[in-house]
Amino acid sequence: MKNPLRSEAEAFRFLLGAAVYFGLIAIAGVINHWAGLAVFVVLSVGVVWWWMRARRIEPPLQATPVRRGAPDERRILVIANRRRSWSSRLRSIRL
Amino acid sequence: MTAVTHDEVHAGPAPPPTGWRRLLAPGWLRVPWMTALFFGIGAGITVLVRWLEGWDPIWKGSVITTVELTAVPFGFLAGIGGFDYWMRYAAGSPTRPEDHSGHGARSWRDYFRINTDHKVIGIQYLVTTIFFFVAAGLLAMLMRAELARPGMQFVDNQTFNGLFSVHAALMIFLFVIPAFAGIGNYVIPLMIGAPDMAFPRLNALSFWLLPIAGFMMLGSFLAPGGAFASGWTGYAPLASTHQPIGSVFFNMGVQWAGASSIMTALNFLVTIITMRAPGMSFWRMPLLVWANFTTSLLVVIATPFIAGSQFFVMFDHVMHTHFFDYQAGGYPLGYQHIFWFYSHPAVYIMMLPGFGIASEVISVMSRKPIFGYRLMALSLLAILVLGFSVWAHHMFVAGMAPWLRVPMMVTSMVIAVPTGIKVFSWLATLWDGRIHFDTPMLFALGFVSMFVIGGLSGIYLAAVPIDIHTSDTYFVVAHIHYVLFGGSLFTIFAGIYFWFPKMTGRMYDERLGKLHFWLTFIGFNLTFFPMHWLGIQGMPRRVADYVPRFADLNMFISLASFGLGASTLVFVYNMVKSWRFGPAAAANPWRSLTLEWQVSSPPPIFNFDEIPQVVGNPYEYGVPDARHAVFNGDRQVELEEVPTR
Amino acid sequence: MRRGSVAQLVAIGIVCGGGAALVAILIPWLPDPASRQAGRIDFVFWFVTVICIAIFALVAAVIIYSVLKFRAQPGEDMDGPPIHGNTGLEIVWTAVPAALVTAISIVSAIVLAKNDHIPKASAAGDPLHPLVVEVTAQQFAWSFKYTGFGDLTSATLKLPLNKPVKLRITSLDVNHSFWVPEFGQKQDAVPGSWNNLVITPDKNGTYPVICTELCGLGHALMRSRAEVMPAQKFLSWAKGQQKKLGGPAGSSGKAVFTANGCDSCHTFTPAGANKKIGPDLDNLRQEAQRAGQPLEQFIRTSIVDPNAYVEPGFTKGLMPTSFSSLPKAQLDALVSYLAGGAKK
Amino acid sequence: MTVQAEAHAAHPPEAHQSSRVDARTLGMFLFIASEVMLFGSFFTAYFFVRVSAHTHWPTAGHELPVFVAGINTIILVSSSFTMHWALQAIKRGNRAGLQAGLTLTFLLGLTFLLTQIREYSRLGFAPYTDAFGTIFYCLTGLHGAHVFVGLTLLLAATIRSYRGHYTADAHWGVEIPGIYWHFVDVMWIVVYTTVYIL
Repeated sequence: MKNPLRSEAEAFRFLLGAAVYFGLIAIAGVINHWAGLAVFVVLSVGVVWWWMRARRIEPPLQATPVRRGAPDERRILVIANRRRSWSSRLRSIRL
Repeated sequence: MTAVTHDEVHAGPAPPPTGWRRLLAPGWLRVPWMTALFFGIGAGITVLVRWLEGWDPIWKGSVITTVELTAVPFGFLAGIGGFDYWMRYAAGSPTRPEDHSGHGARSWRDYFRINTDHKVIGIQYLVTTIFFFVAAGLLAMLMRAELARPGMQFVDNQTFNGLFSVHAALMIFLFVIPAFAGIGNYVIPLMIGAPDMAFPRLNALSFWLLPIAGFMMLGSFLAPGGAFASGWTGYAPLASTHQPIGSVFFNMGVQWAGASSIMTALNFLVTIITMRAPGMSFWRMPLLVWANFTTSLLVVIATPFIAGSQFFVMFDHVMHTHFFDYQAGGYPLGYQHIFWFYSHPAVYIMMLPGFGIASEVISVMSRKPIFGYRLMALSLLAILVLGFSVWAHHMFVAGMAPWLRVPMMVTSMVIAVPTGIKVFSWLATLWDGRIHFDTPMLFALGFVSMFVIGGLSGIYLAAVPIDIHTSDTYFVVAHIHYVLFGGSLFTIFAGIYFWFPKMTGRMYDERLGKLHFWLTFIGFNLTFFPMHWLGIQGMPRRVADYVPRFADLNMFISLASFGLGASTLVFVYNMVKSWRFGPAAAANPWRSLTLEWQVSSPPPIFNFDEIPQVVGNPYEYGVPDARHAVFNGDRQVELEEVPTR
Repeated sequence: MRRGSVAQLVAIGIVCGGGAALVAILIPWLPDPASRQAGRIDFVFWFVTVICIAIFALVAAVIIYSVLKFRAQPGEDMDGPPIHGNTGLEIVWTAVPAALVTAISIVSAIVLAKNDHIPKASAAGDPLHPLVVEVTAQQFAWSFKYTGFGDLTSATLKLPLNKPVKLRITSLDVNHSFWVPEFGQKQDAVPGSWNNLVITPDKNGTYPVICTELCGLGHALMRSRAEVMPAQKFLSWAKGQQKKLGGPAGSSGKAVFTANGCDSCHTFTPAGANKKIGPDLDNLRQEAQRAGQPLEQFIRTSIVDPNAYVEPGFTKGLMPTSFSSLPKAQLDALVSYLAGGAKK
Repeated sequence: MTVQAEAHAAHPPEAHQSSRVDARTLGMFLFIASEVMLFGSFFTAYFFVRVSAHTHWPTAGHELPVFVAGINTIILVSSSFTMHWALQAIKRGNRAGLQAGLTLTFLLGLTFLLTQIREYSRLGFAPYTDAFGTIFYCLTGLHGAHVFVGLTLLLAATIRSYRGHYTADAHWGVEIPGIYWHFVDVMWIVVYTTVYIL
């Protein structure tokens, strides 16, 4: 399974596919309603089957944090695993 | 032009305009004449087309009104500056990078302009929605005043129908849905470690559509013939052929509100997918982010259906088309199918963000990890998928194909399973915790208990035989208020109290908060619980008058509802007072692990001067030395090192 | 968890469940059922209620217990135990609700099928098995037509006791909904389609007919009556009514007036009608003068083509145009009745 | 606010890109998903009208210009080819190709729209004639409105291409309208097949 739409080129290919898909259904449907239905079912199953099997082979994304500021700069990070009482919290806030 | 990664050229910040040029700069000075200009353009085009086609009369009120309900808002948006950047971009001129210089709020005036800072927009959303919440609440008070005694006392039938229609439309489209969008707007980028939303200008624009939609709906009271009076559901053919022009105000108001929520949802989705901090995998996202993600998917997929349904009704009304006119080949029930295909998912659009808020608050305040985190996230997805398969349970008595009823009942019942998982998981999170009963926690617990009652009455309504008896009665009124008031509103309050210190940098008044909770909780139950009985006994909903045997209970409900309305005053007073005079809040008063609490209160303009690295799950309370995120490795300074006196 | 706390939890649960059960039993929630369908619906109601009380008791017990026992002391900064989940427990609370809602679904589906089913007649050719009534809703009146009795029309619904009745429901303008709380059955009236509803009344008496689908400004007042009577009495009522409607102008005019529900919107003293949704028919003479027409012609036009002249203060399109299809004899009778009763 | 943050106020820190898909492209595809659902609601109404008609379709008394619309379909689909060509050109740094491709696409789209309007005036029925007229005009009209929006986007891209914007490395301003334009074409294929042919 893959996301079939990521860029203009893929959207263009999707358009071509849609034209073929609906064109075949329309031609069959004009000839005979049941033929149209059959073509619709066969094509739909085919598309779903193809889509379920499709994969992209890509390298995984890099995940590196972006750092700004001087390398030895100190920052405040509040540690959340310890709790102080409500009143002492207020006192520390009011400075 | 050299090779660049952006294909636009930025000009420097615009010099402040002087003299008459201020009329040309985006802002409130440009609004009046731009609005007038667009009014003229709308009217001119309409008259021109009608004249060319030889339609009589050339000036037709209903058509002009419909066109102007589109044109005038565009004029307003153009005036205030919603499109400046894109117009310059489209013309190939250098663009002004207002998403940078326009960030942040340095004075109250910055809240009244196009502002691209997600934190400012979040507050704009919340204040606006609370305004409409109060307005819609006042309409409800009027309604209850009329219903206190049988017979007609204060308003006539048409006005009464307008009252409950506008009440519901405002509460749904202008309060619950955008209030969650507001909280999400403020919190989501912070939670996932992003400097802003993905599309800041789109974000600003989607906020400014809201007041337009709201004033359009309120303004329908001024339209000739009165406000739209076909309920917020606006069933055709009543709404399409038997309503005054005010009904078009509703049709268009829904379009504007819907466009706003689609744009916001799209923004949330793109932000959550593409802008998460390194290490923030989907399974490390806080549940509020999960909730907003699923909600946004629902909005993007479902909202166009209500847009469609309102277009159809409006065309039937103004252009005399035949979508719902059976005599010309239309299909009246089609409206309900299309409408509910949006409006049932809309129930989850109004609930899922609340689930997210409740998860955050309950976990932090119980000092325990969320019980069954993955199942909590998966149940959100299950509700999302199932939500699209249950719309016809609103139509068990509507005359749709009888064979559809049992399948729809089954899917509706099945939704109780993921919902039950969530409730039980919250209970298990509470269990053996160290529970702190601050106001957000009270509202979260109030939400769980009231939502359980609303969910259980939902089981009654999902069972077809009982639904046949109770649909369109006060039982439904009770149910929807237990779910939307006890569910959505309680979580909105929980969220507002919870993030109030983060948003304003000040602490709300805890005693007033608790008072607000208890008044709301008691008033709410006294108001809405008796309605279950009324409905089962035979009082239909949406009636201005009722049989005398229900008089006493209705009087009781009305009195209780006035008390409930008064409780809102405590809330508004607390908010206003604390925002101005409250004590300064700490960066992390709740000792939460999630990212928004790791920056100052209120956060700096671009949230993080360094994008954090996410290293763990967001709810590791009680796990020794657990971290959700670190800033540049392990150089944290502990709380005790903060200079205190 | 210690045994003592389990006992406390169970005790709280029993108290909560007991309280909820008392609320369910002591308050008379359901209207007295007057049809077989309502009896079955009541069964589903109680079935669901038992399950809901159990769930409510469980949830309430856990919440109350947690609030009482796990309250953090002021100033306490401990965290709770880091419990991330329990697969067994999670499976249980997925499976048990699934089983419960499946049970409710099955019970509901069976009751639904039974409620829609019309049993075979014991004797062939019984005109009352089933009795077919065509229900026509319009702003803001009900009209009931007995197709088996020469299209006899009535503004109130008369039903024979213990006979299955098949209502065929439609609307002339907007959506309405037919509901008799004591029958427990409800069905929307949708313009352009015929919706079916089966009712088997099993208790004599008079019950309110209510419109539950918002249908416009008169929605709250769109009420009628359903009267259940023994089959014999019903048959004699039907015969007598058929005779009246075909009778001489004076006597049948009143019958046509009430049978078509004119009294649900208009005031007309001779017929004891006192509603104010439409113009006051006691003042027909003045109204005819305002319209500049002779009295009888004015009345006839106003019935057949109500939008030709609209009395000031009333909305155009409010009165249904459907009365143009009244049989000529009935229309004549109605016109002369109204003209005769109008105040001088 | 820390001094540090104040210093960076003019520039937000670069957000971490946590997905392979570009945010703008993803946004456009999500918007298109929403648009597809809007069309879905109109097709639902179409379905209801067609099913409840219980008769031959189009209902008696309506003739649709299948042939002219077919030619129009070919015009619209070929405009997608020129669109694709324009983007391929700028990816190779060929500005003239970009300009020619965009201009052609715009003109083809405009031709489609004008032909459609011309057909409207010859049909012989109106939206208020009956339900068939209603659904026909609303579906094709909804599509026409999307063509109009697409043309507006294309116009902006075209103007910018003549004013010297876009390079082989930076061309998302062409790519996004291109995606939208392909969507408009796919939607027309669906509308044409269901409303005109089947």
